Amino acid sequence: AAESVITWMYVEAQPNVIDVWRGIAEQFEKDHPGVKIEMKFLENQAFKAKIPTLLQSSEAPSMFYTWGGGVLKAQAQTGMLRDVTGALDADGGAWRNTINAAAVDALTFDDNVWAAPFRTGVVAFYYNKELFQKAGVDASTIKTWGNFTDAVKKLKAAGITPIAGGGGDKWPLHFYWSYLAMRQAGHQGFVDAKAGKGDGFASEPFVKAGEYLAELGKLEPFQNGYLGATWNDALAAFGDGRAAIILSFENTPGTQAVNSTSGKGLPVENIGRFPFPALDGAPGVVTDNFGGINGWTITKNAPPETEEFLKYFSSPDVQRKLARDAKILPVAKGASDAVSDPLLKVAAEAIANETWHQNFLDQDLGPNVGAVVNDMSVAIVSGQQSPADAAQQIQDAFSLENP
Amino acid sequence: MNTTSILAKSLPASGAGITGRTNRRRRSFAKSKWPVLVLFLPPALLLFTVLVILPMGEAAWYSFYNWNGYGLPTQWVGWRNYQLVLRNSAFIQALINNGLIILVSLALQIPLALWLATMVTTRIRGALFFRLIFFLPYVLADVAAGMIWRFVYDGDFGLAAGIAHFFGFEAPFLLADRDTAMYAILAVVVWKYFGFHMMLFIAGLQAIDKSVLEAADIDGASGWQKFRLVTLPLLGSTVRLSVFFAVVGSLHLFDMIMPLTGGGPSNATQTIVTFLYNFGVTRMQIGFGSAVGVILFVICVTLAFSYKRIFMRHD
Amino acid sequence: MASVELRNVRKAYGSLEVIHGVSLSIEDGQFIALVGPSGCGKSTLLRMIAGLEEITAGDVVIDHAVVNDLTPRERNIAMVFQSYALYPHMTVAENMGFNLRLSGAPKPVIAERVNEAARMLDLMPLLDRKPAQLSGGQRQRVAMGRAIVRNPAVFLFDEPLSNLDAKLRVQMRSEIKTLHQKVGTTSIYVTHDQIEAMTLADRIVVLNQGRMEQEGTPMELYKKPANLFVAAFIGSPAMNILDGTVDGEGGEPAARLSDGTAIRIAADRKVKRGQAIKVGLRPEHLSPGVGGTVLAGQTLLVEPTGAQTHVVFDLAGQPVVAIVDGEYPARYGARFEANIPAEQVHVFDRESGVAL
Amino acid sequence: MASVELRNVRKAYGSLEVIHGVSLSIEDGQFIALVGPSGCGKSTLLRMIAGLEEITAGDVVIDHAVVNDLTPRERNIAMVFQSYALYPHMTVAENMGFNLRLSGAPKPVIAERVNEAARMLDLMPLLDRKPAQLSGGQRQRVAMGRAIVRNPAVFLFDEPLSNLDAKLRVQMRSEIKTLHQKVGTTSIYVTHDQIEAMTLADRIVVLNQGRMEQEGTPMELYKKPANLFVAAFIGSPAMNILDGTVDGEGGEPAARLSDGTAIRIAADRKVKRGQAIKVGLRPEHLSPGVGGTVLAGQTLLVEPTGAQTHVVFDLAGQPVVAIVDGEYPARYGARFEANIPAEQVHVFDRESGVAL
Amino acid sequence: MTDIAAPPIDAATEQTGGRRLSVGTRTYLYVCLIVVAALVIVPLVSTALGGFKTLSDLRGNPFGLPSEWQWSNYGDIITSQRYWLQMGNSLLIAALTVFLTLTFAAMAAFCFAHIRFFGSDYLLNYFLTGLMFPAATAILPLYIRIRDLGLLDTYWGVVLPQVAFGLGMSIILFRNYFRGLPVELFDAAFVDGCGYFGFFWHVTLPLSRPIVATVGIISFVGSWNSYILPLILLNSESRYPWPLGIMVYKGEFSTEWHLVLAFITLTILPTIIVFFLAQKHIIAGLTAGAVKS
Ligand SMILES: Nc1ncnc2c1ncn2[C@@H]1O[C@H](COP(=O)(O)OP(=O)(O)OP(=O)(O)O)[C@@H](O)[C@H]1O
Ligand SMILES: Nc1ncnc2c1ncn2[C@@H]1O[C@H](COP(=O)(O)OP(=O)(O)OP(=O)(O)O)[C@@H](O)[C@H]1O
Ligand SMILES: [Mg+2]
Ligand SMILES: [Mg+2]
Repeated sequence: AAESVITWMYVEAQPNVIDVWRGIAEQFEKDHPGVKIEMKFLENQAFKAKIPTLLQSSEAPSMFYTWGGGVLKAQAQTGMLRDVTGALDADGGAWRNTINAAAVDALTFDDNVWAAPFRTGVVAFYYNKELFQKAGVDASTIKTWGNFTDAVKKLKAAGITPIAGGGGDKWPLHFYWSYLAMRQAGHQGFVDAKAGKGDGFASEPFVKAGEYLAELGKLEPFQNGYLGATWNDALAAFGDGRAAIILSFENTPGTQAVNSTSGKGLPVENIGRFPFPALDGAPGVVTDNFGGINGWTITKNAPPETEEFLKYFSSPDVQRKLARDAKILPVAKGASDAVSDPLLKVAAEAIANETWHQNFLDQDLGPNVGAVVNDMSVAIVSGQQSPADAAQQIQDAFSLENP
Repeated sequence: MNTTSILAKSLPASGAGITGRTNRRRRSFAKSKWPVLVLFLPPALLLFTVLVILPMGEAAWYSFYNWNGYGLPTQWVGWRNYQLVLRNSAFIQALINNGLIILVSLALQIPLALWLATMVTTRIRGALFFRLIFFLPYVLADVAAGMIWRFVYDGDFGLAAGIAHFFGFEAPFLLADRDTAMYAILAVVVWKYFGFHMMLFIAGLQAIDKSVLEAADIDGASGWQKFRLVTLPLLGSTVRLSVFFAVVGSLHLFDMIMPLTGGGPSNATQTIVTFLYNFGVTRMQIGFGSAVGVILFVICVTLAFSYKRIFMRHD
Repeated sequence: MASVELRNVRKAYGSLEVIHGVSLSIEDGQFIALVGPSGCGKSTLLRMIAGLEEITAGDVVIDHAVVNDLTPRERNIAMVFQSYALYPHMTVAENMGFNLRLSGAPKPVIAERVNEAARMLDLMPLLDRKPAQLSGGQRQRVAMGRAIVRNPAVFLFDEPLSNLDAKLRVQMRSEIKTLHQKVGTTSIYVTHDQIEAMTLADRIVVLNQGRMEQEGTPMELYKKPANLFVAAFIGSPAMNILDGTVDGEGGEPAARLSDGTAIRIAADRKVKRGQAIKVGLRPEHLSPGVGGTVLAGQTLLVEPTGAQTHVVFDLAGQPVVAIVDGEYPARYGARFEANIPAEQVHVFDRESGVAL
Repeated sequence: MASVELRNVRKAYGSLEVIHGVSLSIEDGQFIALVGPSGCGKSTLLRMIAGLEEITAGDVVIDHAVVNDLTPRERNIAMVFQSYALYPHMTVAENMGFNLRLSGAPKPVIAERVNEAARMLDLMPLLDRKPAQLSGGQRQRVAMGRAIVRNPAVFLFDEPLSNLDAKLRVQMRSEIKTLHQKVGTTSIYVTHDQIEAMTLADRIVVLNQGRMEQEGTPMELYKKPANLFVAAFIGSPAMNILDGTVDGEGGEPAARLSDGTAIRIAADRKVKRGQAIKVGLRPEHLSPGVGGTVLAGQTLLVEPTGAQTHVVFDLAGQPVVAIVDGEYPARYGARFEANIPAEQVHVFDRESGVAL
Repeated sequence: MTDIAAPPIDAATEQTGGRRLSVGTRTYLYVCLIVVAALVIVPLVSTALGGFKTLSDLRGNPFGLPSEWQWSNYGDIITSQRYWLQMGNSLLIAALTVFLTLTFAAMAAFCFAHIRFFGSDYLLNYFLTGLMFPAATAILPLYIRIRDLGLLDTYWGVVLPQVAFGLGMSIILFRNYFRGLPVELFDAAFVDGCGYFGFFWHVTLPLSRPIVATVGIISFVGSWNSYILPLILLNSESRYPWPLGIMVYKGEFSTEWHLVLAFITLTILPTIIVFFLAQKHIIAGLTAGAVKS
C-alpha cells in the first residue's frame, strides 16, 4: 500500500524530549497503519536560515516548528502553508475546543489559524539559591527593577558573577530589552507602537527601557566573555554555578543540567524562580508575560494525515504526557495539571493568571526587525549604542517592513 | 581566501590575448576546427553562464527589490537597499575589517611568509619537513581551522585559558571582547594562510636562476645584500601575485569567521561576506543581500583590475 | 693579478668523489683552459676555486695564500657564467657596477670604471638597457664587462661561449683573446670545445672523470698526447683510432691491422713486437701521395667543405677520415689512397691507453 | 619518391611579405640544402612545402601535382624538426609507428615497418624507451626513423642537428648522408650552418631575406659565388672582404687597397679601371710563399687549432684571417707575410655586390 | 625535445653541493623554524589530545596529556553512522566535482589554446570574470536558480555550482599549460595525419598529466573543504558533507568541547593523512604555475 510519509522538522535538541516525541509518533504510526513519520532535526540557526528556501522546494517538510508572529505571517503569505482552521473547526470545533484560546489566537492571522498550537512558554528569572544565600540576597524581596539591580550589586560585591548571558546568540539578551519595554510601555504602548502611532518603537517608553538596560550593562553583571557565549554556554554557566541568575525559559531546570559541565547541573531544589520585576511608575505589570507560543506549521503538500497527527499531538492525553515527561507547558485545556515539576508548576500558574502574553519579539516582529531587536539589545548592554539610537534603528527597520 | 583564488595567477595572462605563437597556426585547416569548437566549448560555457554569470546578473536585479524570497520580487525600491547597506554601521565595520585583514596580510603575513621561505630554501636538514608543517594549516578546511581556534581562544576550556591560569590571571575571552575579537581573528588568518604564501615564495625563489645568486656571491654581496638587492627584486612578480591573493582572499573570508565568532560580538568581526550571510541570507532579505553581493563584486573587480593595471603590467 | 695553485684538491658529494686530487699551478697572467667531456668535473673545480663550492680536501692557493675558507669576495676573483647570470632587473651599467657599489665605491668612481670597461667592450650604447633587451653576444660581453670592472686577481670562465651560435662564438673567442692580451689578468677558462681551448689558452689542462689526464701548451697536447683519451679529445675532426699489433723488427717497427695492412711507425716509439696497441692517425695527416705508408680503401662518404674535403674511407673494416684538398676528385664508392709518414703515426698501449 | 617544384612561391604575414617569389625545381631523389642567415625565411619555405603554412601566392608542386590545398598527410611528406618533436609519452616504437597507426595500418605491418627502420638506424635496443631516456643523438635518430617508417615522397629537415653538440653534429651529419645514400628519397634540408649544407647536399640554395641569392652544387657556390652575400656566407672561416679600386691595365688588372697595396686579379674578370670594388680573399688561400701577390702586416692574433693555425694580421688597417700550417711559427706582434695567386682573388662590384 | 616539467632546482632537496652554512646561521634558522612550527602544531595537537579528555580534565589541563585516556570519545564517533555518512558525502561530491571540472575545463581550454576563432579573446575573458568573485556574491540568486532546476538538496545541486565557479581558474591553468606544449608537437602530429580531435586525444591529454593532477587537486580540496555552498543548497542532514556536519555537531554538543574536539580531529584526520601522503602533488598543484607566466 502507498505509505503516507509525514516529515517532521524540529529544532529541539534535548534527547529526552525527542525520545518522548518519538514515542508519541510511534504510537500514532501504530494506530494509523500506512502512515510513517520521519523526524528531521535542524540546528536552530540553520533552521531559521533554511525554512524560507525549504518551503519553496519539493523538499519541504510536512510540518515544522514555528514561533508564530511575523515569521509565520510571511510564510503564510507565500501560499506555501495549509491553514488548520478547517481542521480545528471540523466536527463543531472538536479540536479547537480542547485548546487554550490564547494559544490559538497567537497563531491566527487574517482569521485563519496557520499552525497547530503545541506549547506555550514564559520567560522568567531563575536563580541559584545557594549563591543568593551566600551573597545575602533574598529573592522574594525582588519586586522592582531597583530591587533587582541592588541584588546584582550585592552578588557582585560577594565575588559572584550575577548573571549568565548568551550574547553570542544575541536573542537571549533581547529578553531583557523586551521585558523592560513591556513593563515600561505596557500592553497599550505595544499595540500603539505596532500600529505605528507616534514615534512607534522610537517613542519615549522604549528609549527609557533601553536606558534601564544600559544601566544594567554598566554594572557588568554578566559572566566573562558573555558577548561570545552561546545560549548553551550561558546555561552551562548557570548550571555549573558560575553565575547566579539567568533570564530563561520555563524548561531551564532541564536544559541547565544538560548543558552543565558535569551533565547534572544544579539540583532542582537549589533553583528558584521569580518573575521579571515591575518598573516604578510604569503601566506594565508583573503578570504581563513574555514567552513563546509554539506550534506546528503544515505545508501545502503535506499528507492529509498530518492534521490528524497534530490533533493527536495536542490532544489532552498527549499534552499531559508531554507536560510530565518533556516538561512543557501544555496548550490543551486542563493538561497543566499534569505538570509535576514544582518550578514548571509555578510557570504554569503564571500563564494561567497572565494579563497579557507577548510572543518573542524576534518572531513577532518578523525575522528582519526581530534581528534588529536582537542586535540592538546586545548593542545597548555592551554600550555600543545609545538607547535612543537603538530605539530609532528598531523603528526604522519596523517602518520599512510595515509601510 | 579559498583555493579558488589561486587562479588569479593567471590574471596577468588574462589580457594577454593571442600572442605571436598562435599566429603560426595554419589557416588552411579552418574547416576542421568547427566540429571541435561545437563539441568542446558548450558544456563549460553553458554551466558557467547559467550558474555564475546569470545569478550575478540576477543579483543586480534583485538588489532593487524589497523581497523576502517568498514568491517573486514585486516591491521595487530603487536604490534603497544600497543606501541601507552603506548606512549600516555593521557593514561599515565589515569594510573596515576587510581593510584590516588586507593590511595585516600585507604588512605581517607576506613578510613572515617570505622570511620563512628564505629559511626553508636553505640547505639545512629538515627544511622539507618544516615546509610541510607550515603548509599544513592551509590544507585544513576553514571551518575546521575556525573551530580549532575557537577552542584555543575559549576562556573556559581553551589554550588561552590554560596559559592565563598558568600565569595566574583570569582567562580573557578574546573572541567575546569587541576590542580583541578582530585581532584574534587576524591571528588565525595569518596562521591559516602564511604557509600558502610561503609556498608561492618558495616556488618563486626556486625559479630564480641560481647562478645569478652565485654571481652576487662573487660580486661580494653579503647575505642581506643578496636578499635585498637581488632576490627581492627578482621575486617581484611573486610578491605581486601573493599580494593579489591576499587581497582577493581577504575579501572572500567567510568560512573561518562563522565558527569563530559568526561576525560577533556585536558585529565587531563581520566581513563583507559574513555580513551578507547574516543580514541577507539568514534574514531572508534577498534584495538587501543582493545589494551587498553587488557591492562586493564591484569592489573585487575594481581592485583586481586596478591592481592588475598598476602592478602587474610587466608580468 | 695573481698566481693560482691547486694542491691535491678533492671534492666529494656525500660519498661520491668527483674530483680525485688535482694539483696544478698557474702563473701570474697565464691563460689556462680546462677541457674535458661533460661531467668530468670542470665546473666543480672552477667553482671550488671561486669559493662557490666547499673543498673536501686539499688547498686552493691564490697569490700564495690558502683561501679555502674565504668567501668569493675575499678571494677577489671574477667569474663569467655559462648562462651569464646577469641581474635581470638591473641595467647593463648597474650590472657592471654592482660589485663596486657593494664595496662602497663612490658613484663617480663606479661610473668611470664602468665606462672604461664599456668602451673596451664596445658596450657604450647599451649601458641603459636591461639584459632582456640584449642579444646573446651582447649579454656575453656584459658578463665579461662585469668581470673586468672590478679588476680582479683572477678571471674564471665557465663555458662562456657555449650558448652562442657558431659564427658569434668564433667572434667572441677573438674578443676574449684580445681582451686577455690587453689586461693580462690570470684566467681560468672552462670549456668542452677543444678548438676553443686550443685557440685561446696558453696552457691546457685535460680533465677526465675528475682526474688530470695531461697538461701542456696546445701544441704539446696536439703533437704529443700523453694517452688515448687526450689524443682522441684534441684535434678536429678527431683522430682515427685503429687496433693493431706491433710487427716488424728493430729500426723499422710497424703496426699490423686486422686485415694485415702494416703501418710504419717511428723507430723511437717504445714498442715491443707482438704488443697489442692502438694506432692513431690524424685525418689531416692522411693525404694522398706525400710518402710514408700507403693506406687504401673504398670511399664511404665525401664531405666537401670548400678548401678541404673530408673523405671517409674503409680501412680494415673501419671508417677512417682523411682530409684532402678541396680540389681532390673524391667520389663515393671509388678507391681512395692516402699516405702517412711514420713520424705522424701515434701508438698507444691497448690496455692502458698510454702513448708509447 | 617524387620531384618537388616551387613556382614563384610567396608568403606574407598580414602585410609583411617574408618570401618574395621563390622558384625552384628539385629532381626526384636529390638532396637539397636551403641555407641562409637566421630569419631569412628558410623555415617558412619548408613549412609551406610541408603544408603547415598557407601559401600566399604561387604553387607548390609535388610529383607534378599542385598540392597547395592538401594537408601534410595528403602530400605524403615527412618532416624532421629542429626540436625533434617526439611525442614524450610514447615509446620509440610508438613514436615511429604513430603515423601508420593513424592511417589504420594493421599492427603486424606497423611492427614490421618500425623494426625495419629501427634496424637501419641502429635503434633496435631502444624501441621500448621513452624519448626522455634517450640522448640527443638518439632522439635525433628516432625523429628520422619516424620519418622513414612511412616511406614518404619527400623528406623535409628543419635544422635537425642544431640542438646537438659539435662532435655529435659531425657524426649525425654522416648518418644522414649515409641514410640518403641508402633510401634515396628526395630531401630538402634547412640549415644555417654552411658546412652542414656543403657536406650533405647535392645542391645548395642560398636564401637571403626571402629571396634566392644563388643555387648550385657546393663547389660551384664555393668557387664561383654569384655575389658578396654568398661569398661571405659560404666557407669557414669566412672570406676576408676588403675595399679596393681597380688599377693596372688590360692583361694585368689589380685591386688597389686603401693603403696602396695592389693585389693582382685574374685577367678574365670583367673589371674597368677605377671601378670601386670589393676584394674577397679566402683565408685558406692566403698561405706564406706560394707565389702570387705578397700581402704583409702585423700579426694581431694567433689561433692554433692543431694541424692548422689561424693567423689574423693587419692589412690596410683591417684584420685579415689567413690559415697556415700548424707548424708555422706565427707569433703575436710579428710581421706576417702571405701570398695569394691572382685566380684565387674574388672581386665584386662595390655597389651591387655582384661577382665580376 | 622540450622538457615539459623540468623540476626546479631546490637547494633543500639536494643536500650536498655549495658552501656549508655556519653554525651560528644554523642555530638561528632552527630556533626560528621550531618556534613557528610550534605555533602551527600546538593547536592541532591539543585539539587531538583534547578529544581524549573528559570535560573537567580539559578545563584544568588543556595542554597536557589526558590524565585518563577517554577512548570512547573517539570510539563513539568512529562507530557512528553520521561520521561515515558525512565523509562519504564529501567524497562523492568532491569526486563528481573533480571529474566534471576536469572534463569541461580541459575541453574548453583546448579550444582556447589551440584554435583561433572569432571572439576567443572575449570568451576567455568572459570565463576569467569567474575568478573575480566568490560564490557568496551571488549566493541568493544561485540558490533560487538551483531550486528552479529542481536540484535543491541533491548532490548535483552542490556539484554543478562548484564546477561552474571553478571553471574560470581551471580553464586558465589548462590553457596556459596547453600553450606551453611545444608547437612542433602540433606540427608533427599534423604531418602524421592528426586532426584536432586526434591531437587532443593522442597528444594533449596524455601529456597533461601534471596539470590534470593540479587542477584535480585544487578542485578536490576546494570541494572537500567547501562550506557555504552546501550550507545553502543542502537540507537533509543525510547529504551533509563534513564541514556542515561539524557545525551541526558543534551546535548539538556546544559545551562538550571534548566531544567536539574529537569530532574535529576525526574529520580533519583524513585531510592530514592524505596531505602527508600526497604532499608532493598537492603542493605542486596548489602552487602550480604560480611563478611562471
Ligand atoms: N650537487 C651535486 N651533487 C652530486 N653530484 C654532483 C653535484 N654537482 C655535480 N655533481 C657531479 O659531479 C660531476 C662533475 O660535474 P661538473 O658540473 O663539474 O661537470 P662539468 O665537467 O662541468 O660538465 P659540463 O661540461 O656538462 O658542464 C658530475 O658527475 C656531476 O654529476
Ligand atoms: N607568424 C608570423 N608572423 C609574422 N612574421 C613571421 C611569422 N613567422 C615568421 N615570421 C617572420 O618571417 C621571417 C622568416 O622566418 P623563418 O622562421 O622562416 O626564418 P628562418 O630562416 O627559419 O630563421 P631561423 O634560422 O632563425 O630558424 C622572419 O623575419 C620572421 O620574423
Ligand atoms: Mg659545467
Ligand atoms: Mg627556422
